[in-house]
Amino acid sequence: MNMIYIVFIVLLGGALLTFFANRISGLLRDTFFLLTILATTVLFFTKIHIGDTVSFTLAGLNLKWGLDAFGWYFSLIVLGLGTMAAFYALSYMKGKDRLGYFYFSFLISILSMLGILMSHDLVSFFIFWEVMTWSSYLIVIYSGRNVQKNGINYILLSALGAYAMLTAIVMVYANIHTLSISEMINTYPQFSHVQQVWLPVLFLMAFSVKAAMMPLHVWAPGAYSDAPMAYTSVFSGALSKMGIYGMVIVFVSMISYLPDDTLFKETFAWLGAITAILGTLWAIAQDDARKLLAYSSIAQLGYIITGVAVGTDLAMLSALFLAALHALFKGTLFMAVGAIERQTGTVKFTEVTGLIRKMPWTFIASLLAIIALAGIPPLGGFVGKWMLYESLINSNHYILVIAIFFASTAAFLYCYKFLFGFFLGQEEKEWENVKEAPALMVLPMLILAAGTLVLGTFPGILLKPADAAMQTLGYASTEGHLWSMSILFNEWGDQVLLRPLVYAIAGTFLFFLIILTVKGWKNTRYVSTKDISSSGEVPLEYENLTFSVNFYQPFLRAVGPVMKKRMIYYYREFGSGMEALFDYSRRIYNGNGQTYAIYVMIFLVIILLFKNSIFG
Amino acid sequence: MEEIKSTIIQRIKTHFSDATEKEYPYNRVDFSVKKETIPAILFYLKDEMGFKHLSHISCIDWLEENEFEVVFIVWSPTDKIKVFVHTRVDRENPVMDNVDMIWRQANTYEREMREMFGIQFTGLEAPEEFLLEDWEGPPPMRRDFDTEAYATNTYWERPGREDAKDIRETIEKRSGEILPDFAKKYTR
Amino acid sequence: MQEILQYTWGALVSFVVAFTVGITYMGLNRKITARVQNRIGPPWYQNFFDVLKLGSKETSIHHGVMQHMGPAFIMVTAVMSLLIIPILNDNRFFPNLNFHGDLVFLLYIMVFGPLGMALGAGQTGNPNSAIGVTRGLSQMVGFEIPWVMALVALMIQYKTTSIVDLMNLQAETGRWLMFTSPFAFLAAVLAMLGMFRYAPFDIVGAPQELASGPMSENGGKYLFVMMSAGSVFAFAKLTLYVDLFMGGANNLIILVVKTFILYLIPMLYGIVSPRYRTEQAIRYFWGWPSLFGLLAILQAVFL
Amino acid sequence: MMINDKNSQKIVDIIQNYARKHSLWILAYGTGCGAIEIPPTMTSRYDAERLGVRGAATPRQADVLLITGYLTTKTLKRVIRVYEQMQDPKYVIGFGSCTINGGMYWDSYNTIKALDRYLPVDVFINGCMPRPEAVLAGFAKLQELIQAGKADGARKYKENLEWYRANQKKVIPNWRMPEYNW
Repeated sequence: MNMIYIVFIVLLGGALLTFFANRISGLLRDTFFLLTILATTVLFFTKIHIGDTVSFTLAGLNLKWGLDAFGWYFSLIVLGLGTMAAFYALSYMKGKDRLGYFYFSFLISILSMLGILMSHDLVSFFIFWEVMTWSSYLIVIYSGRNVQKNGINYILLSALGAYAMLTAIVMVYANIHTLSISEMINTYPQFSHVQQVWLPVLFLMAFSVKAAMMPLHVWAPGAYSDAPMAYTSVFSGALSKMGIYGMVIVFVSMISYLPDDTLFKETFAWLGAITAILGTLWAIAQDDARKLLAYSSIAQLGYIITGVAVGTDLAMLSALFLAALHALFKGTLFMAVGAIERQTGTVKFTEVTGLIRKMPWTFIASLLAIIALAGIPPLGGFVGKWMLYESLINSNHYILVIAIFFASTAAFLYCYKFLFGFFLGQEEKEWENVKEAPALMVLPMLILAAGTLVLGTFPGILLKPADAAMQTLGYASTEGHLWSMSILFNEWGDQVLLRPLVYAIAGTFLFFLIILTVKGWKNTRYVSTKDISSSGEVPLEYENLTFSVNFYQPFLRAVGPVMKKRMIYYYREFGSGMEALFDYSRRIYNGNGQTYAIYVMIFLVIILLFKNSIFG
Repeated sequence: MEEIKSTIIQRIKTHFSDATEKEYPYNRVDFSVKKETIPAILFYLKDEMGFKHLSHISCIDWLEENEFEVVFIVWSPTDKIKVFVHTRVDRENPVMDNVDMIWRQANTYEREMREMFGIQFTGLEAPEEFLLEDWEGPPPMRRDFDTEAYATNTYWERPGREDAKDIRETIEKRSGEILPDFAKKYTR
Repeated sequence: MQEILQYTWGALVSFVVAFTVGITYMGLNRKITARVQNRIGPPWYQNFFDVLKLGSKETSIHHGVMQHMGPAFIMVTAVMSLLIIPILNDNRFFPNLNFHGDLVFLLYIMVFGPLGMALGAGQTGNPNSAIGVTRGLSQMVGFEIPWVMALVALMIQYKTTSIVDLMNLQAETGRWLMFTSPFAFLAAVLAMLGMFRYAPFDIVGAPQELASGPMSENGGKYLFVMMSAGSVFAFAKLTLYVDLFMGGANNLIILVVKTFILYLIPMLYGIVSPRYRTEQAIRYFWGWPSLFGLLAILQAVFL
Repeated sequence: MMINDKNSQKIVDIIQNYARKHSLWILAYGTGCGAIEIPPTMTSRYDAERLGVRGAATPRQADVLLITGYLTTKTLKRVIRVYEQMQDPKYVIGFGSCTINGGMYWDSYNTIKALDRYLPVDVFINGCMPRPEAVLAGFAKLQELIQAGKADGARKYKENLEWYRANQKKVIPNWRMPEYNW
């Protein structure tokens, strides 16, 4: 039996076993869950090799599954983050009810993502896509909060994307009578021009919903913040990357063949940049950490979409690099929020402060992740951002550079808000007894955060598979002229050595830290955060002096005009407009038999008048 | 002006039988009432006669008569007339009605009087501590509170202080100016 | 090993130079401000006393690890900027790490320190510190726009993202970029006003309203390191401007003269200015300076 | 060269004291009427910045605490707090007769009469209030003391903390402050 089957059977069987083991005992359920995900990961990375394929016929349809380097790169994200999130979930979900349901959906969504990455035909792609939507929807509504609002938003937009994809698939089948993806790509240049335009548009619609691109992003903040954080890290880190996965394929193998492809690419690059800017601005305005990270995810995916849409080899490389990195740091951050939620019971910046001494490991993980997110050297985020800027300047997208730069500079604001809101500030009596999260929650965070640290110094670790993935897509190998281990190339210059820079930063930092520590060691004291210079006043224990309400009010006032209306407002306006329209058209049923007779008459007259052109 | 003043006196006297008036030149009218009448007369002045503004609440310690005198000063912006309402409170049991529901700012004056004279206002909702922090002695503005003795006991004084003599004699000697008798009466 | 020693030597020497010149500039700033206000003012070497005094403070307090590390963060930024920005035209005396494509790196390393210091300021628990930090970060988003626009204009006009290339280009043609790309220079200089945080953009650490904002809980050795880093960083920024727009410098004297002329701009602008609120400052930077930046890009694309 | 050698320590002390005396960052605690004498001292008429005197925003950064007039017990509590938040070496200048012997408030029920019972004062400036010239003279005197190494109020405070605390607690009954454990 082929190993691909075995992986899927293990996942499916494990999911079912977990679901049913829930009725027997919690320990058994947890064991099955962990064993399933571990076995899948081990089997996948040891037994399945790039190039393996398997095909079978089901109900007259030829289905083909297989793994290529491109899919392998994304499955690295899915399984890496999935395993970490699984460990985290064991501890995070402890004590909650309906765990069989949660673990089952978790495993099924991992299965569906792997399925998408391994599908070589449109039918299984579509089926796995739908399974992914439904399994994630089940988790979004798991908590039971705001199901009406967020769950419906999510499923409606996903359905919209699914219909678009289904239309595209039918269109392909009507043309070439096969459902193979490679066939579709090969014959794409022979399609008529209208189809050539509509096909990518429909596909991109489906993918943009999952990647939360600007006009279709409205589901994301609610859905990300409502799902349990153990899953949201996968949701935002890996599941949204499926949209990117599809987009890359569409852009590389379809849109490049269009005669007017630049228009497409420019539009999507700008949509990505606008997504980044608006996502960032909305993230700055949030007081809820989950919402902040959700908007931040939208913004980060905006960069990636821009990179994909620009489509030069460096841009694509940076997009792939950022996609993996986003999984690392956003996974960490959502996990950190989950840890704080579990330990304190709230995720509002206005409520929790001063956790740094209570939850030091969570703080370290969040700090590393935030530095990576902000793109500050020497962590991995900088490498991705640097490649993105270089590629944008090389491909003459000047205004785009400034837009992206604005978004990533403004991102510092919410980065600081996240760290300050939870970990810094006054240490309040209310949170005096907060303890560090259990080791099972802290370790995955630290491992993922260490990943960003390693990638900053040795980006080649990730660039190698990314390069292989790009070669699958038809790019020339970037190894010769763009990168080799931890040496980035600039097309206009010669080589950049990142390692000396990283060592210089670390060395200088350590040097001055030692000076600061050693100098006057005996006469340096730690004082509590109540011992501050507040005009000679001693703050009382219950007096909360932390500044956390209206944190960026001056900035938001300056950018106010952009943020007057939210996108969901236009959807609602559109919805109520449509309602009014249908309400109006309902009036043709006025209950009068005479009127209906006239309708029949008019219908017959029309048929008689135009019968030649209709039936002719 | 005079007509308005006489109308005011007329109306107050018809409504409050215990009010005794005293007329001053210009735009000032004084009334003396019992302390139980205070909320009623202030309500009447504010709501019926247009005395919208509470200028001040003041307190005088009549030690010899064993009474506190509390004075409310209200002002009518339309008539440009101010009315002083006097009342007497027993010094041994200084309790009177709280009026901060009529004017919010009365709260501040009442807190000050409570702290400085020890007058209790029934139903006054405010923290006990106002201007004096950690004060443990008697209310310091009462006339039977000996400030000098208190200061000498509590605060260490540097020896050799010489300027605590009668400064007015020195002035008299230096400038030749002759001080009136009433000024000398208050010197140490 | 040879290389590391060379870089360390370069960093050390350039650090000493930058420290001396930077501190002197701060002192001159106080002197000139005093003269403008019809005072005699402190001597030009006053800030050496201040730094020395802060360094010889016997005690210091901190509120936790992040505040303890905060000054080290800002020092890293200062030293790394010095390491990347070429001090003189030929790198012989101050060998440093500059590389092709370093402008983007520089943009990001320049916020590394302030962000680290902001974390330190946040941990003090002083509300003034946090308010100052939010204002500083907001203002930074403001002035980065014209600054990046100017840099992008240079990058696309001369097809390079390297400072050394731009310096070589000016050396070859003999024409300074401030004359060949005047709009970029204007935008960059206006952005510099915000970068130096003198009036009218000094609301970040306003002593009267915010009690010096992010620094309000730092004293003794922490303030000592911060003040030194601040002056080194100021010199590094000025050198960057000289390198980019004024053709670099062949020896130290020319460098000092050029940087001082540049330094006069934010200083004199600051002396005669009142103070902007944060949103006014942001709107200021997104007004004329950004327009100049846009003009610079148009010039770079079409001319 | 040994650093803890006595002679080299002396040289270091001289250099440090020279720097300290030329860089006095003041924290003007504006009590009483003396606060109004600070602006003319700092601005162009008298220009104290010539001597290196400069305003500091918070006690953490300041060297000199100016007590500009009478101190009520309520204010004294804050002043003690501010003084304890300053970093060594630190100096106190008392302005006017109120800080020396109570001045015109000598018989007030809530004003202290001798500041040096509660905080170590390095320099008193007399007058009611002292004019800016006198303030400058006070600064000059403080500089002399610093150069001679005699302005050691902080050390005195540390050594006699119990005595100072007893005095402070006598006038501030409700003592609720962090420990001073230097």
